[in-house]
Amino acid sequence: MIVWSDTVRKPVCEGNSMTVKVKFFASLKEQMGCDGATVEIGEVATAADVWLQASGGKALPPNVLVAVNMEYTDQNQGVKSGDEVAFFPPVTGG
Amino acid sequence: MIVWSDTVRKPVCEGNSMTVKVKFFASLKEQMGCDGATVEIGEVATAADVWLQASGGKALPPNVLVAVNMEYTDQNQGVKSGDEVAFFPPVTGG
Amino acid sequence: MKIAVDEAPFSPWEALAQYERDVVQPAFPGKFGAAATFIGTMRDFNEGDGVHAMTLEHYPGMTEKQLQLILDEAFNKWKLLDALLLHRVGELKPQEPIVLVAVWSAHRKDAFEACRHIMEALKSRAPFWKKEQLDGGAGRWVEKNSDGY
Amino acid sequence: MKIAVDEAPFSPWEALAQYERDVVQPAFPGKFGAAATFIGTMRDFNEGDGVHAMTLEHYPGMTEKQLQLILDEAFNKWKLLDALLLHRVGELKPQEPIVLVAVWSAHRKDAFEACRHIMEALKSRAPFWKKEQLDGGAGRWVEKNSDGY
Repeated sequence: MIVWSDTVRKPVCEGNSMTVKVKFFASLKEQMGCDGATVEIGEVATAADVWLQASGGKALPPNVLVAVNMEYTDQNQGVKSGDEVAFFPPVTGG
Repeated sequence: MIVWSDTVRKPVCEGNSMTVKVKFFASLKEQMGCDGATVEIGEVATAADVWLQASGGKALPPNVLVAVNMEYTDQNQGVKSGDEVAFFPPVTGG
Repeated sequence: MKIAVDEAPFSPWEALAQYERDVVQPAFPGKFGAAATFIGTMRDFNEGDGVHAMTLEHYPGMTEKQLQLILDEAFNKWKLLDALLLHRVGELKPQEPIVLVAVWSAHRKDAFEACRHIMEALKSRAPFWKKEQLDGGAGRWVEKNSDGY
Repeated sequence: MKIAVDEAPFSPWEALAQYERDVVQPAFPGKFGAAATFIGTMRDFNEGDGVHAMTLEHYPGMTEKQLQLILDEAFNKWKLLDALLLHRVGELKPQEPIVLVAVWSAHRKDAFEACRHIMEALKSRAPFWKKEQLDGGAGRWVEKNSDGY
């Protein structure tokens, strides 16, 4: 079970912005109430920034995994315009 | 390849004797020229004694495995009348 | 090498027979001495509760990409000849196969080690998620895979 | 649990499908989550030489006894539901299956570990001997099994 803790929403840089695709899966998708979104964000942004923008300022739960363009990464990775940024709980296949 | 070294044949006790069944397998069977024999041996005898009797006094090669009544054992195990004593090279199944 | 992620149920032993006959034997006739396989099947229980159905969600695209990475790693680490990896998604019932991992090699050590490694890597890295339908009626996400070692 | 030592060739995947359907599923419906298998197949080469035929000798009676001991040990050490063990003897040609080890359990760790353990125990203790017919015409006894770990 993911427990949310509120946090302050980071300001998105004015002026230059880019668009990234956000995806949520499994229990996170249910908790977010949607399977993703397209978000506009300042040109210099990390996956964590994308999360804050897409989640409306919620803190990134510590057990959530992050993938950019279908590769695992951590929340500090920079993203670029057109990237697909996915957030999901620990995987349970097999 | 099993290398034979000659050795002195142990005397079989006179008087009370018993019969055991001897089996050889695989390359050892080929080297012995038969797949086994029934041997008469003194009542107090080990598997090694059975080997000496059956092999005509050859030393037991160090890599030969010994089974008495289809269970692995070592050459010092005592045998009793009616036992089946098998000698064979390292196994190579699977 | 074949990877498939499919909503349709599969018959693991038939899939193995067919793949070995049609792909492995023609490509490596007389060369494979070992095949190690693992098949994961849906149980009707988990953590003390009865389970009568399961939904397997995944991340299309990333799933295949990660599975390919996992197989590539295994082929780099061990001497392997071929591999087959099948994984169900969608709605499952107890006793239906979930996953199949098969590895062919010349020698058994490679097949054993690679098969287990692939399975553990899949469990920890391939983006699948299981939601169980408990006998009581509640839905429950599986939170974490058990440790395989 | 089934052990068979036979001169007749066997089809490993069909044997597995049949055993699982006729024995494992009826006995443990919905209870097995894992099946690990190993199949050893005759290669057409060994230690740098071509091999075109093989004779598998064994010690009837002791073979079955040792195989049973090995399975019993595995069932004592791991939580297993069922096992199938088949081994060829007699005259073999390349690409024919030699041995099949299959283990069913609730959880994968048991199946993986038991399957490999059974196979290694069989290799070191079951009284089988291989004589290869080399492509040059000579017969050669296999002197020692390779190390599996």
